[in-house]
Amino acid sequence: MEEKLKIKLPVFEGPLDLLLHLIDKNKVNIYDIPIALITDQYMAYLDEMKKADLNIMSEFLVMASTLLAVKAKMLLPRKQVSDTEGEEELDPRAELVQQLLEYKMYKCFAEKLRENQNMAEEIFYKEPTIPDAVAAYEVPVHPEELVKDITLEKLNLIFQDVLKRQKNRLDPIRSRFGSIKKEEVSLEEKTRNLLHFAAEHRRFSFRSILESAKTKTEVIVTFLAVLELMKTGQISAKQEETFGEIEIVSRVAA
Amino acid sequence: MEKQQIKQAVEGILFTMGKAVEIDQMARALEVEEEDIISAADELSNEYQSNGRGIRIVRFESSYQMCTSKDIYSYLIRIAKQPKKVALTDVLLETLSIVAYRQPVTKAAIEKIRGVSSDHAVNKLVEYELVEEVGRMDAPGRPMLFGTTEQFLRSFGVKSLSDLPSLSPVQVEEFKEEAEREASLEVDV
Amino acid sequence: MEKQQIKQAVEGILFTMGKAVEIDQMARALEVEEEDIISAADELSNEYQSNGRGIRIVRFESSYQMCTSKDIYSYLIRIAKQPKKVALTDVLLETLSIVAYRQPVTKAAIEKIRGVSSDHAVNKLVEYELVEEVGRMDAPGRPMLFGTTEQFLRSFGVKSLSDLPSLSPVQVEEFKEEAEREASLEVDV
Repeated sequence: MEEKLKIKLPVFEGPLDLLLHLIDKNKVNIYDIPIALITDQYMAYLDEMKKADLNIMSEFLVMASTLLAVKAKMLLPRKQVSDTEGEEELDPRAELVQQLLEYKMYKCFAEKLRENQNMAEEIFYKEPTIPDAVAAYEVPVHPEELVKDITLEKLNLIFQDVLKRQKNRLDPIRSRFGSIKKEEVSLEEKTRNLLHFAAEHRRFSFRSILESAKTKTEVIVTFLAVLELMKTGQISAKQEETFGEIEIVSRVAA
Repeated sequence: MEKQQIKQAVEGILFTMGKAVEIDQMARALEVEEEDIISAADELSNEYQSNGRGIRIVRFESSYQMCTSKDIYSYLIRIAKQPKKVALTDVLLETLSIVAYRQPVTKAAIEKIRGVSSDHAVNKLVEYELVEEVGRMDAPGRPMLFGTTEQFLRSFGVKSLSDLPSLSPVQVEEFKEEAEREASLEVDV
Repeated sequence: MEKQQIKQAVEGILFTMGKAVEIDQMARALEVEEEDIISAADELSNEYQSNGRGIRIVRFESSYQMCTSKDIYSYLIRIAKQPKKVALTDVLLETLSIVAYRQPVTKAAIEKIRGVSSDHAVNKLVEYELVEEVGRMDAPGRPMLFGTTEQFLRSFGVKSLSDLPSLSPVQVEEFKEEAEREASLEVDV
């Protein structure tokens, strides 16, 4: 008996598919769905499915509530036509039947398409094979065609626009700096090196440490490093006479 | 340009390109009228057919394409690889038939007919190049409209959309009756 | 297998494959002798040739290939190489306007005005024959100077550069100042 639980449920593409299956199975007319019976069977299937796959349940549940609503309407005593003057009362199932029929029609078309597909499969097509001479050809561009609807007036407007944008873009002060280059020598690095040098040599001339500098920038950075270390009191500098040799004295221990 | 020349050019073009080539594109390239192209291509197509050739020329909507004759399928299959044969599941086929017969159609409309979300199915069909976006509906949210592609026509051996049974009210009515009959008569599924 | 059938199959195979197909490969697929393939393919080839068809069958060593007739190359080009819709992009137009109003001008100067590299744009305009090299600037690196071409005048339907709409006096003044400032900076560029 336990094995029965393992029976694989038939797969339905959706609630309508399942409904059609039930209608077929019960051999009933689509226009005269025994709604109570079908609803019960539908719910029974849902119950089985609940154990199988919860992911696809939601859409089936929407249909279940529709079925229950229709079922409820069918159970209610029919309104008498007398008070609604000849207006024919709609069968509560009508909308559902309409939907089922439309769905069934597309399922029918789908089958036809499948047959078509099987037949069409026996035809082969070909990938493009462009001859080299054709592939190598470059289509010439005609300047007249390029310019076409562009007038000199338009070109003038474009130029004015370009100038306006340039003005907005340029910061009047910074733009005068010319080019900005990456520092060749960083002050931090130079200061560190100088400190290291000063720790090893107690006294040395300012000139001697400039001699190793390769560029003007490096000379300036070295000078800045000296000033920096003087400020922090790690070195001191003295000059005996104007334009004389500048001697640097280290105050850091080796 | 003489007819014979047009035929020659159309034949060479269809062979080289492999894919379907638009009639107006050929007309522009050859500097002739579209009718000249159609007449030449149809003549070629008939010659191929009546001479029992291994290749054929078929027309799709507004284009022509060269392909092989069905007769030689059994030989071809031993040499040529059939390009990715997409096995369409029932879901995809169902969705495709709705797009084919109702196009242009929104995902929401497909969903309403199938009763289930069809997002995944439509996306898959677009991926398989059987369905494509064809515009947007002039409605709130401007939802995307979908239609079938030329690849669809090829894959299903349909020359044009008018080859599909049309959905005139009369036919819908007929179908309803048929459905009714089927539902009441069908003995087994 | 009859000759007509072999011809049909060979034709379909050569079409589908597009490339050269070995004779022995076809013989195996059709389960016939290689001579049968050769005889069928040669016959097809002759028919194509004598009927002035747009496609041809050629033989290489041990294979056959279907290809287009050379006669129709000019049409093929017009189909395969759809002239792209050429239009001057905003970038090109901008660059062109700068060259037109500030010629002779260097790429560096254009770049300074536009704020972005204009190398590609200038090259494209040279390719389109709207702009050309007109000399070199007497400055470090002797940069190339660019100006508009006669083709430029022709394309815009004007006789000379003096036909260019002039800038307002205020703009000219601003423009001069900027040019001066730039000239002084250009040294270290």
